[in-house]
Amino acid sequence: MTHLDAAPAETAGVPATGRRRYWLPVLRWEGGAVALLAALALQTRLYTGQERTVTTIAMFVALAAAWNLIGGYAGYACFGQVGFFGLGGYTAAVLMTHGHLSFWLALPLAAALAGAFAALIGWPLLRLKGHYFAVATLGVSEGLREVVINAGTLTGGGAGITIPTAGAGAPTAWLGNDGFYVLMVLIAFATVALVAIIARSRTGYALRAINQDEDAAASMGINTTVAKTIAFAGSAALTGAVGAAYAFQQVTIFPERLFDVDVTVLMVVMVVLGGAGTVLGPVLGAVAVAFASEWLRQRFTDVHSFVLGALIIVAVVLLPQGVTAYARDAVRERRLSLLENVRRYRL
Amino acid sequence: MRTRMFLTVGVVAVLSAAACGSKGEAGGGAADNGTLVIGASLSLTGKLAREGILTREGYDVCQSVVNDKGGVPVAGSRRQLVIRYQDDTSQPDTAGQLVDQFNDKGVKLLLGPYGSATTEAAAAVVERNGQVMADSSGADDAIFAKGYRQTFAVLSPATEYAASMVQAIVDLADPKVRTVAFISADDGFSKTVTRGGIAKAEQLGLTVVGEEYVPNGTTDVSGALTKIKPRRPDVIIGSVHLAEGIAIVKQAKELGVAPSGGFAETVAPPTPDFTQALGATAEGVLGSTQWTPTTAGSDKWFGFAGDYANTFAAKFNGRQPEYHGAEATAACLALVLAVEKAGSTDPVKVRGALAGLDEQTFFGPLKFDSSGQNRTKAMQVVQIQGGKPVCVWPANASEAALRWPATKAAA
Amino acid sequence: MAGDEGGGVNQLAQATVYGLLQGCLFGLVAVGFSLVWGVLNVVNLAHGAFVLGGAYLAWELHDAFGLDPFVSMLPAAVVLFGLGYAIQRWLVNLVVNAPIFITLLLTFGLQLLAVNTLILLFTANYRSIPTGYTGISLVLAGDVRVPLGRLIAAALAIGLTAALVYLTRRTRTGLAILATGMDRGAARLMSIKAAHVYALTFGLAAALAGAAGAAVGAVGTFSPADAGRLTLFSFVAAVLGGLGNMWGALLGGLVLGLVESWGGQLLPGTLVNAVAFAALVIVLAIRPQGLAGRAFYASRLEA
Amino acid sequence: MSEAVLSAGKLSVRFGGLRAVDDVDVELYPGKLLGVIGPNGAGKSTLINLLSGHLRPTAGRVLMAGRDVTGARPWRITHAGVARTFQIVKPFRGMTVADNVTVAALHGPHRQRRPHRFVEAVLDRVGLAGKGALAPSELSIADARRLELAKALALRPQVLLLDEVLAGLRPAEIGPALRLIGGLRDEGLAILMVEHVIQAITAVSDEVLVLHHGEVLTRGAPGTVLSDSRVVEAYLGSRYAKGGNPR
Repeated sequence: MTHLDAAPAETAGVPATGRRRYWLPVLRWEGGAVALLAALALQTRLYTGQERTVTTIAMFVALAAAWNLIGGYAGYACFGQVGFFGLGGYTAAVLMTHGHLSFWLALPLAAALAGAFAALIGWPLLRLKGHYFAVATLGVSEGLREVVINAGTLTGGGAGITIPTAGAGAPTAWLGNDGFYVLMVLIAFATVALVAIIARSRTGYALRAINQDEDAAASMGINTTVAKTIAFAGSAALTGAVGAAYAFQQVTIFPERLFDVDVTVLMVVMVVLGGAGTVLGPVLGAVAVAFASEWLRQRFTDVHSFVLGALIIVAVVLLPQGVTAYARDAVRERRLSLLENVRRYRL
Repeated sequence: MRTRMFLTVGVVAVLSAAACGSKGEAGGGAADNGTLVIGASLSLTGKLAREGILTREGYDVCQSVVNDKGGVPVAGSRRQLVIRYQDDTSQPDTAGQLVDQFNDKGVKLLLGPYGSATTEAAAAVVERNGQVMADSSGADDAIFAKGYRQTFAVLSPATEYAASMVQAIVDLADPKVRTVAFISADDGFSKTVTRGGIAKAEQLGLTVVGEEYVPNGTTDVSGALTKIKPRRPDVIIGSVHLAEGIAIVKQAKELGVAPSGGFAETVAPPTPDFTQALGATAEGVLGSTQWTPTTAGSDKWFGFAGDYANTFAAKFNGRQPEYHGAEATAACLALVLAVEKAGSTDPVKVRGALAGLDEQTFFGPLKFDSSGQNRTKAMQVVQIQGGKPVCVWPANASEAALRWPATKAAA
Repeated sequence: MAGDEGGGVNQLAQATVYGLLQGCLFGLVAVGFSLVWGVLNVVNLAHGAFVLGGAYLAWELHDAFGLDPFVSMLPAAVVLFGLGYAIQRWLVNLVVNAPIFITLLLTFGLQLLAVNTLILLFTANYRSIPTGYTGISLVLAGDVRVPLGRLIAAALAIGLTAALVYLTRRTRTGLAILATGMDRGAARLMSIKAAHVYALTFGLAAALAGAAGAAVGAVGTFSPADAGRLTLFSFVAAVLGGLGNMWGALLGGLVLGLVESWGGQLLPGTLVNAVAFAALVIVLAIRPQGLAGRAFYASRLEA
Repeated sequence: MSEAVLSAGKLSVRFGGLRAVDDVDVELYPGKLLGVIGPNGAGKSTLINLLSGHLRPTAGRVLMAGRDVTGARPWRITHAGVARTFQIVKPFRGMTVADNVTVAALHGPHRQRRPHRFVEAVLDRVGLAGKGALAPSELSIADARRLELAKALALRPQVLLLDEVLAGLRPAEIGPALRLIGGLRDEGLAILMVEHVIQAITAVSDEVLVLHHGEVLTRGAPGTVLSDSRVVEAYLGSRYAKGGNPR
């Protein structure tokens, strides 16, 4: 009996189902609204080049948040996420160029197609686990790139496709750097908010349960197939929407970039370093990593990739659980030592 | 509650820091302190790093030669040339972003990145910002079909790359060549090159017996070669980059694919890597190039092409320049000449001067048509002879006679 | 017309021969990757960079001492073994128990470091080691060529794989590696020192990568930019063959080589990669344990 | 006797050549507890996996409340009213204790609109009151078993399959646990309880089924079964078979 009573003194006073969600760093809607306003207000203070940099950061916030849904919450390491980015981008580009569709129609269609495609391939692939799922999705995204390269009449192949953005042939006039700034910031916030809503919903509980133990999750009455497919398709659709916006911003897009595996890797780096399976983690991760790589590129023109590699290694070793979780534990258990952190996963 | 506030404040603070961080730098770039600042976004890392670094060497030569000779004359004063480099990591979107960043800092005159995709992305942004860009390596005609007015390419267009070799072979080869086969990489530039080459071949009465495409950057072209082998072309023309170019020659030997005339490849043979990697197998292969040390023409900064080669070699431990370096220097030279002619660094005036430029240089003639391409300059054709590329075409630049059949030249 | 038909058959025969030879090379590149994945459950994204390390070492040895690249396989393997051992012992072991993203990220960071180090040391130029027998081919019936260099490489690939299988099945160290791969806890009870065995495994895989690199340098072209492509090949071959199964990796390489080679004959050349990826995804969806029968560590498949 | 809520007939499963469960019949009745015992490797956990849908039987049928659920996916069987625990506890580690139970409350057959109250009540019932905000890793072994039980109860099942819920408990902790399980049975739950500790299970069982090498060795009232010499032999080997009852 004594054992039962020996709950840590620190937590003894917490009510049974108290509102403290120890797994979820808190971000209330007010906070989000303030941040959104700040981001929009920031625009007035930026030069064009800086504006584009922040636009890119917003894009990565959205991408990281979207990946977090399947990778962070459901725990399925999708290494082909850039395939949905490319699929969304090319769908929008093809619809606007050949179908003369307005961007505002092409964007949701691109998202829907990416989501539907993910649901389709998810049916066989979501039965795979761990590295196998990672490799299979990687294969899908590489295959998609090859298809785009070979479907030259539709996609322009390796020469890229240029969306008409000016004159009579343009279905929607180019939004300008200011326009794309606002668009990307809004998409980023919408993505983070959507993922936050899903995370707190019934499906969110299902995904976190699946992440920890799929057998036990199924015993809780969770239809794991449906839950995983929702996460995969949702994540893909959000990523596809970002891809569509990116394609329009770039005007001319090339398969190499739209299906660049480095973009997936960046998403993973951002989510993992920020904190997988948390709302705020991917946001912090994306901002930090995007800033770091931008800064490194400007300061260390020749060796920035080298330095980035070293930083990733150091970060992974010292903060394997992500910044958010580290901060949470540091506050909760008053443990700040990074060395203790290293001990967590070592042999 | 406190955590929430902390996080919110954190986000705002980070974003504000973004705003203020580089604010101080903005606008200071092109100040009238006796310098002429030119921006260059280049592929210093990523898959185009090799060519990007070669391009930077050409820009560096231009900067040091111009400054050694006192700098750029601008309306009575002399300005030191300062080239600011940024790495676009071989990504088109980054290249575009960097052009915008240069614009923030008041840098209106730019040198082009390496490669057609990055150049295309940069050109679109240059156009929006009213900057002026001298393009050193983006040869794809697609870039210039968009009606851009602010981008000028010093080099011959992509359609000429293979076409020049077809012309040279028809002009010089004896016995005459009747059939050709093309092996092309599948990127936009290479496909444009192939299209130009096929059009030229058909115009000159040759039969095209094969047209195979391989993935960009592959080191295995055995499939294409095996398909072409039974059609027995007299010449195999590769519209390729270095990796595929080496693979074609190497694997053709392995597979016993021996065209009666020989091999001709764009881009790859003039680079030292080509002969280094292939050894004796490289002997006799034709290549097309934008420039050789025998190119006709001279200018007051660099002299003749041979002088340029010496200057370059002196700066880089005796290493001879490739055409990448020369075309980069030529792009820089075009800007220098235009600034001098305009008597101003104002982008509108420099643009006007570039459009009207008509100069002989170590790189050949610099004269742009209305789309911004340099069509007055001819491509040159080289052949690997004795382990070195020597110019064999056109006549006014050739150093040696074409050895034909080229496959026999190896023996 | 009859000649044409014969040409078609010869063409296919040539594609088969070349595909098999190429496949052996893929297999050699992949076998170390498969070993690390199977035993340590680590997907080593830096594997391609290790292969290139071997290629550059062989290039330097040829340049300085005129050493044949196939001979250089040995010194390349030794150097890479030391490097691999050190990396696993003092770096990867720190996070080896973490979720898979973590180890993936770590090896991705390693890959960035390694590739950029190669660029700094050797420049981004394309290289190939010129050997006397490059271009010499045995000629079979119907003018089907068997390139000598690739034949040697294929023979060595089979030999090295056999040696590796012998090592893991018949020697104490090898059995310790297999045991650790199957059940770390149990291995510890048998007083196998996991940290050391892990490092040995990673070192062994790096050594194989180094040897494969020397062979790649002897028959093909390489530059630092190829690291990603080589890793991807290893991925595909390892999965096709079945995780941690060493003969399987070779088999996976052969399948990949044949698929690419035949695909190149029957389809437009640019679709070759698409076919390879389609094969990968289909095999994963239908037979995730690989083509070579039961995966060695099947339990990892479905937890 | 009332009708069986869950009945399985001639259940068999093979792994390669091994018959892990061979021709086993199980019937569970509301308010009754069936104890399943047997030595290691007898097929006890496999039997639970077959009933819960985590394994697909090679032969035989499972009927739940008259509906055929043979080979159905685990979540379907859960929705048919069957809940289970795992021998090796499987808490959702990234979540609090309360959230662990909330998963069941949200996804079980009786979806809770206001899970907070409900979860609190369930935690209270199993003796985890006040520990809702803890992480599963902070729980003692006994509490971890309680959490496992709470997750199953939050599904409000008709049938409860318990896989060695007493394992790892200290003698002092076993008594309260058995009282809790007995209470659940008395409320009308049909329970199947796999246990290694014989003396514990006889106290609460209405019927005992002994598995050996995947087959039913014997079944019946606890007292009769335990005096069966074959049972003793299976557990202790033939030497002890004549020595009388195990304690």
